[in-house]
Amino acid sequence: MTMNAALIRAILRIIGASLVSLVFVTIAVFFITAVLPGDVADALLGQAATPDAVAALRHSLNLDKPVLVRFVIWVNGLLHGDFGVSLISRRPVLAMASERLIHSLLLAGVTALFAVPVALVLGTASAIFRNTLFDRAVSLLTLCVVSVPEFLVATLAVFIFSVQLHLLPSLASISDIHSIGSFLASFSMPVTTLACVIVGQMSRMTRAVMIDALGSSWVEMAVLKGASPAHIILRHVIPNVIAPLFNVIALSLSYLLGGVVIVESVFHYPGIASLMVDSVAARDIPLVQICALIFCAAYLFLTTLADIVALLSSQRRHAA
Amino acid sequence: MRAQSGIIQPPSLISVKNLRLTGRRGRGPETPIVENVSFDVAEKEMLALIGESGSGKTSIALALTGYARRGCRIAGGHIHVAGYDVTAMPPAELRAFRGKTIAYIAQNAGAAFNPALPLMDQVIEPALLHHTMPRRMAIERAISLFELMALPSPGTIGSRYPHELSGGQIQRLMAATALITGPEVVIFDEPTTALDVTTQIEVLEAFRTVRREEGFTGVYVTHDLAVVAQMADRAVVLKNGVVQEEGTTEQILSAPRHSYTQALLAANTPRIRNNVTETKDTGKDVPALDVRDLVVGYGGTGRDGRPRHTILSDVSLPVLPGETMGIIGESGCGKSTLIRAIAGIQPWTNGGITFEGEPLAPRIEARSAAQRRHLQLVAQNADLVLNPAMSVGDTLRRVLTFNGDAATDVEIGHLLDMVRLPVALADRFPPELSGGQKQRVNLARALAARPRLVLCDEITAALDTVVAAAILDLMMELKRELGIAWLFVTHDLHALRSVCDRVAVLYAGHRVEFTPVAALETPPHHPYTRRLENSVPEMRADWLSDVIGQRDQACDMAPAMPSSRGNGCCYVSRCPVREAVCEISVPPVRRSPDGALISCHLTIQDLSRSTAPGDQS
Amino acid sequence: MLSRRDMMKQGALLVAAGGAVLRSCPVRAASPVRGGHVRVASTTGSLSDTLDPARQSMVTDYIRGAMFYDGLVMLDETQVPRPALAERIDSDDFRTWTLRLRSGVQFHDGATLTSADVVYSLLRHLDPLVASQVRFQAAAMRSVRADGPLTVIIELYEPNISFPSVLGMSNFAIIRDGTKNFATANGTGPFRCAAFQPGIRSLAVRSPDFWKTDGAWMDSIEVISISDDMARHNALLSGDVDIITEVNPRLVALLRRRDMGVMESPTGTYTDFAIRQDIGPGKNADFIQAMKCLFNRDQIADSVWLGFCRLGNDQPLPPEDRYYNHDLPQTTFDPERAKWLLRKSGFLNQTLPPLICSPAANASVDIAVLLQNEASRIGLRLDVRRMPADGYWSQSWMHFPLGFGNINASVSADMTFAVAFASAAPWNESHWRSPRFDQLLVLSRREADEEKRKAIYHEMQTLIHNESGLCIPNFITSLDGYHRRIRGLHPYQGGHLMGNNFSRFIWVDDEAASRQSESAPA
Amino acid sequence: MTVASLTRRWAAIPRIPGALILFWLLLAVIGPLLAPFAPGEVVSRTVFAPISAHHILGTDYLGRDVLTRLLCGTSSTVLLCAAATLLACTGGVFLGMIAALKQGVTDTLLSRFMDGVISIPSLLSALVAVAAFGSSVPVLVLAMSLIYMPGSYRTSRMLALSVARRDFVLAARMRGEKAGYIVLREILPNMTGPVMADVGLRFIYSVRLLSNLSFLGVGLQPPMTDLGSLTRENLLGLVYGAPAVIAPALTIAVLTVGLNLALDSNRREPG
Repeated sequence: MTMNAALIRAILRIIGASLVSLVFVTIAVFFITAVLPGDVADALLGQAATPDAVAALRHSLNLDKPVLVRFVIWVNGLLHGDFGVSLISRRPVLAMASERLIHSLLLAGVTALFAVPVALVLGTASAIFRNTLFDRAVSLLTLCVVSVPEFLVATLAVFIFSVQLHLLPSLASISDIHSIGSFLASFSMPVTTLACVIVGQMSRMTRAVMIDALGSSWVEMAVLKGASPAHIILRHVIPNVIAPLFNVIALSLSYLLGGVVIVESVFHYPGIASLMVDSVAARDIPLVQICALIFCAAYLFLTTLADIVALLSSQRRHAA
Repeated sequence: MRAQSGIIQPPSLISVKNLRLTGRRGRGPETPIVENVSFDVAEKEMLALIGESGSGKTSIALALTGYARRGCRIAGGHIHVAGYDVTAMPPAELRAFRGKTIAYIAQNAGAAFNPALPLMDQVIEPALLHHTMPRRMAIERAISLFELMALPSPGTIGSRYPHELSGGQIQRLMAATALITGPEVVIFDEPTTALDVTTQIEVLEAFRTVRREEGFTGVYVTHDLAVVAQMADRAVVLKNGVVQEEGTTEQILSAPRHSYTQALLAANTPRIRNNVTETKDTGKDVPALDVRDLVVGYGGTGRDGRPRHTILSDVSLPVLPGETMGIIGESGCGKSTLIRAIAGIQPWTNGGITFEGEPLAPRIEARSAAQRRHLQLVAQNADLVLNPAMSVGDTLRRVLTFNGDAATDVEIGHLLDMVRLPVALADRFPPELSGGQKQRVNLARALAARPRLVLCDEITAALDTVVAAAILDLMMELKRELGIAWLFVTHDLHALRSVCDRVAVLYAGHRVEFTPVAALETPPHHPYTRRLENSVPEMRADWLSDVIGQRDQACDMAPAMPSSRGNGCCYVSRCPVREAVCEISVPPVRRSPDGALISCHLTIQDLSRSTAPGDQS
Repeated sequence: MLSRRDMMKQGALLVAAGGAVLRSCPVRAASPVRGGHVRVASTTGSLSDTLDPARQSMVTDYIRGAMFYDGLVMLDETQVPRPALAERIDSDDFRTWTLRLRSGVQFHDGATLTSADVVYSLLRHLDPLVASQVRFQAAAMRSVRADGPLTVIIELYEPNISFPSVLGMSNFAIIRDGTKNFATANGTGPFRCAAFQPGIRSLAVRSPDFWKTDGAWMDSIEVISISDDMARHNALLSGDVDIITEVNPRLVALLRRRDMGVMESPTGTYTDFAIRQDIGPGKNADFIQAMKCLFNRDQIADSVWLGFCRLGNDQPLPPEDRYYNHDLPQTTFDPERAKWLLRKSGFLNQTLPPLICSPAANASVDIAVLLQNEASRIGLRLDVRRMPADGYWSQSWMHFPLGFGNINASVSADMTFAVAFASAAPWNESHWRSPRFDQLLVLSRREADEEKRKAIYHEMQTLIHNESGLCIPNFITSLDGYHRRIRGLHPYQGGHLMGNNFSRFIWVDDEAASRQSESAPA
Repeated sequence: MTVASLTRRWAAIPRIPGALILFWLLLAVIGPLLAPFAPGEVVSRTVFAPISAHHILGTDYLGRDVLTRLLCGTSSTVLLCAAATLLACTGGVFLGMIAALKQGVTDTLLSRFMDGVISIPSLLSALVAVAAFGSSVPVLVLAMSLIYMPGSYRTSRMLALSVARRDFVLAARMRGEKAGYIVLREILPNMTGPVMADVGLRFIYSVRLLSNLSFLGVGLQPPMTDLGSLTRENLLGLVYGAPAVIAPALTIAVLTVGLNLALDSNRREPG
């Protein structure tokens, strides 16, 4: 009873801490965007940005108010669940961002479904056969894949599979997807490219975690019980390394949302990362803010989740 | 007995011929761990593999299952177990063999159980892996094994997790795991080394019971000759991977032929190192350290100003200058907490500590430089205490410079000399040292601060008997040379006896007895002290049976829990001589003629009497 | 890999061949075929994409606008205005213009085009909140009023004989009276908007009510934008799109090798180097001359454009323009003269302001680096400062003493001069002030005689060439890539893809494509 | 400090990583001096030229000498990324150790702050840093190190926490050692292995970030360049198999992979 209460308190503390971070980020993002040179009036008018035109537009968009006043207005809106409307399209930014977020989540989800098992298997295999030729080869390969810029990987992949072999479509436009087959075809290259970026780190960290676990006496004990390697990994090791692995996966997933601008642009995939880049370029501040907030919230959500998983699994293992 | 004749040798179930095991570190050269070891074990026989760390005994035990640890391999020889040629089996066959034909009980069961899975799943796992019986039957058999080994609440204990059980319980669960498939061979790898003596008895008895019931062939790996005496029929003595001597247990223990065996025996024999200086706590001397009514707890303080959960209850402990004070008790009794409180890394709620007349602040940061310097802690595990990235010389040098002393190479040489280490060691790093060497460096580091009182927390617990004996010798030499006082915490009564002037016995956070070491030899004593005494294994084969015979089984089952608030004697649940009053009121402190202070409701006379039957040695 | 010379030779041959095909094919495909779907990938696309004609400033927007909207006039391949929604445009004094609208034209929502729509469409550019790209041009109109349902009278402040060209700017496209919401497009154009997702895609389907019976052959056109160069080309090569804009000169050889069409459209678009004449070293005429001499125009043509450009002569009219002054001596690369001028003016050893450039101004970073390198050879140290693309036009362009700009092909010579060179011009990059030039501009606008106006324009070019701080090393040839099944494309001076109006002219000839794939090597 | 301990310290520096790092640093410093041409000079009328005697690695998209560009790009990549990585990791490791040692409020505040920073997309932070302070090499290095500091902080805090729990740190605290000594002499030396691996990975990321920054127009000013930008600006050469794109990509791979393998080999677990 008391232990459960303590556990709930600890979880609440973790959640509270990440909420503090979120508040900090919210404030920071607002002022960061305020520091950006130029505003949406400049961006809208482009080469036609004569001073009087800019001033008139700026006034009509409330951009000529002092930063602090705008901040108060913005926070007030947030507190009422109003994230504002895009200065360019006049559509509510929440709707615009959530549209793209769904696409991003889809891509991230599919990538995770593919990359996480691959990374876990590679990392685990490297840990089991550590310091062998296999381990070294995996290490070399994953490092290479991480270090080659992803635009090169993506472009090369498109050139080979779409242009030369005509096997896969060169674009991953959501609108073209009508069947499982076209879904797989459209997604295979972006997903592979993204997987290249995250598998390296995930498998390296998995390897480290696994080596720790495999060196434990309970694994030796399982061997001496006559358990097969597969049984040992699945039944004994995985439940124990779930917390650190989850942490690794959480960090990679948060990258999959925000760090995929290049893949989105090469494959013409309408994700939220490119929306953010667009909105920065257009100085559509409400949109920038909600994108940044989504990234921050996603990151904090994932790491908080990882922290809670770690807490729960350590609770089970070492009573308070 | 059987093997000694050598003429009508019964068919051996285990046969090891010219076994050679090798290992390598990293990419280093392959070095032999075990050379040319041969032995046989007859059916239903229990063979002891005796040796200290590095003797290769565990490697041999593992090799019997066809397993070699990472970096090691079976490089030569033959192993036949129950008709299987272990060295020639492919992996799949080995898997079918392990856990079914041969089972293994590891030294540290706490670590050998998967922390993330409930225990029952792990206990019956071999049965399910080898399909020897369906799950339901396996659970039934497990429960009956639990009952056989006298585990508390056998029906439900399986649903708990490893961390929820005590060391003794979990070791018995490990035995149940090994026996679940009814294997022909069971290997015991130092199964009781990590346990308190009082617990060890229960576990050893449990092992004997199951062996009687199940009738397996066994290999018992240990360094403890007294345990060998209880458990094994025959013994093989190993040193550095080579067999030194082989014979029946009786012969090995009573008439060892090999000099190494003799040395081992000598180290196992209790010996007084301390020429006890008759110190009398007259109350006139200023004690070097004076702990008064110390209360340590957690969970916030209640209305009475005491913590909700106490670890230490009103413990008082005066240490005179130059004396060696011993603290003994089983794990969880609060002895380490006491040391940590004195060292300034464990805050307390009530009571106080003075050091050389000056009060000690609870937090180390608040203490004066002189106090920090003159009060030194030597912790149990030298592996953890020495910075692996700092050379021995630098470690010592830092202490010297920090205290403003000359940190010359000569001074460092002197310190190393003091702990009987060669000066050349100054350039080495801790991972390159042996356990004994590390503990000596650890001591030297404490000495470098020129302390007046050294707190020693189980400093010999992790060491081999011979090495531990040498460390104790060193302690006493230093005591004579430097005149410093020691506070020596241990669970080893032998060690305690051999070095201490006075002894405090802790039980569940209470000081139940405080006595000059000389008084330990004769009654009266607190029932718990007596129990501790009786639990120290002796090198006669029938010792275990005797002790168990005297035990009041009902009292043994209650675990030693940290005392919660409330009245009554802390020991009441396990006390064989308890009376009604023990339940309801705090026992008074009685003074024996020998000067022992005993917290017990029984009178000195009663205590002296009740001691008689158990005290046979 | 491929020398520029080879590329050009090959390109020229293929263009000839392609042209031959186009001309010889009429036997089979003389009459365009109706139906089919094409996908077009343009370069820029972001959430700033808009269906509001007033705000259009990016190629993707122009392409879309041209599908959904009509202008009052439409510019042909040589930028001559031709009737569109306005059947007739008349003026006696070039100040008051009477527009006779085509009757029976329907908007996509079913409403009929009236003069009120035109008045609304034109006057809204003057409202700063509309954020119109052509507010400067619109400001020339004193009044716009309806005279009956199909007549509109536009009165200008000053006479301007080139005014009809202004109405040909796609920003002046006609929308329905009172339109404020541009979530979708309601125009009179050949296609109606079936889907519009800013930054992602738009889908146009043929409007059954289109007023013109020939043209607009396609059933539907999807427009996406792929800003990544390689990805856009790959999409064409893999067949995922049929047409792409802005083929990178370096990939022309690849496209042609793989039997894709590359259409070369000579345009008046240029990337320029502007030396401000009101501050910094540009106050010194010798310095300006020296910098003009430092441009190795041939090298820039070769290295940056791979020959897909025409030589610039520091005045804004391209050689193919009918008013181009051929008598103007060509500024040539002359480092010795530059050095001499710089030494004379004392700038050789001075720390000069940095060259401001940006990916926003096409190829300006590359040109800046080449200029920097030539300068270093004569001992002149120039720093290059590359600015971020976003915000460049408002924050950097024209703000620094030395900077790069990029001006798109204009609808007329008059517009070019008025927008970028007159003293009050909004895009007067070098902050050049010439009373004579301003005077000539006014004169030219009243001059009905074509020959006399040509003479005036020649003098204006001479003035710019000699006095302005603007260096125009090259005019850029627009390159568009297309699959061979696409027919009906030919170059316009207005820019790529037939001045963005390709959607009205192209048709699909799948037979041609299959013929080619049969004959093409595997 | 004795001669013996000095030589021991010298011997303790791992050979392979040491040599490798020295090699790249040397190349970074003298590489540009070895370049046959000026980095901005157009040397050939052929773009994306293949390997030839005149241009060992061919020419780039403008007809410039790839070898020259590569030497310059390697130089700035190595120096800038090394500086940024070192700064990020020094700051991150140091703060991580402080947080682990002090715990309590210090730890909470630092961790919350770092979590906040790490969750702001790096692109945005970089744009703002450059917008606010202008694009210069010091600003770039600072911005990059700020972006990677939280990650390093997170890793090293975890490592330091496990080291700080060990008894020798307790011993030092009991002796009364100052936080600085404990952090530098007791904790740091016991986490060098994992920290080095972390440094290696972060170096890879910083190489990538630098090229992304250049792409956004806030990176190095021309004619300076970095390996990532070289790869990107010559990407079109890929279809012609031009060394202009292959050479810088390979250099990145060799540089980062080699460094990481070397740093890894340093901490191969025994047995």
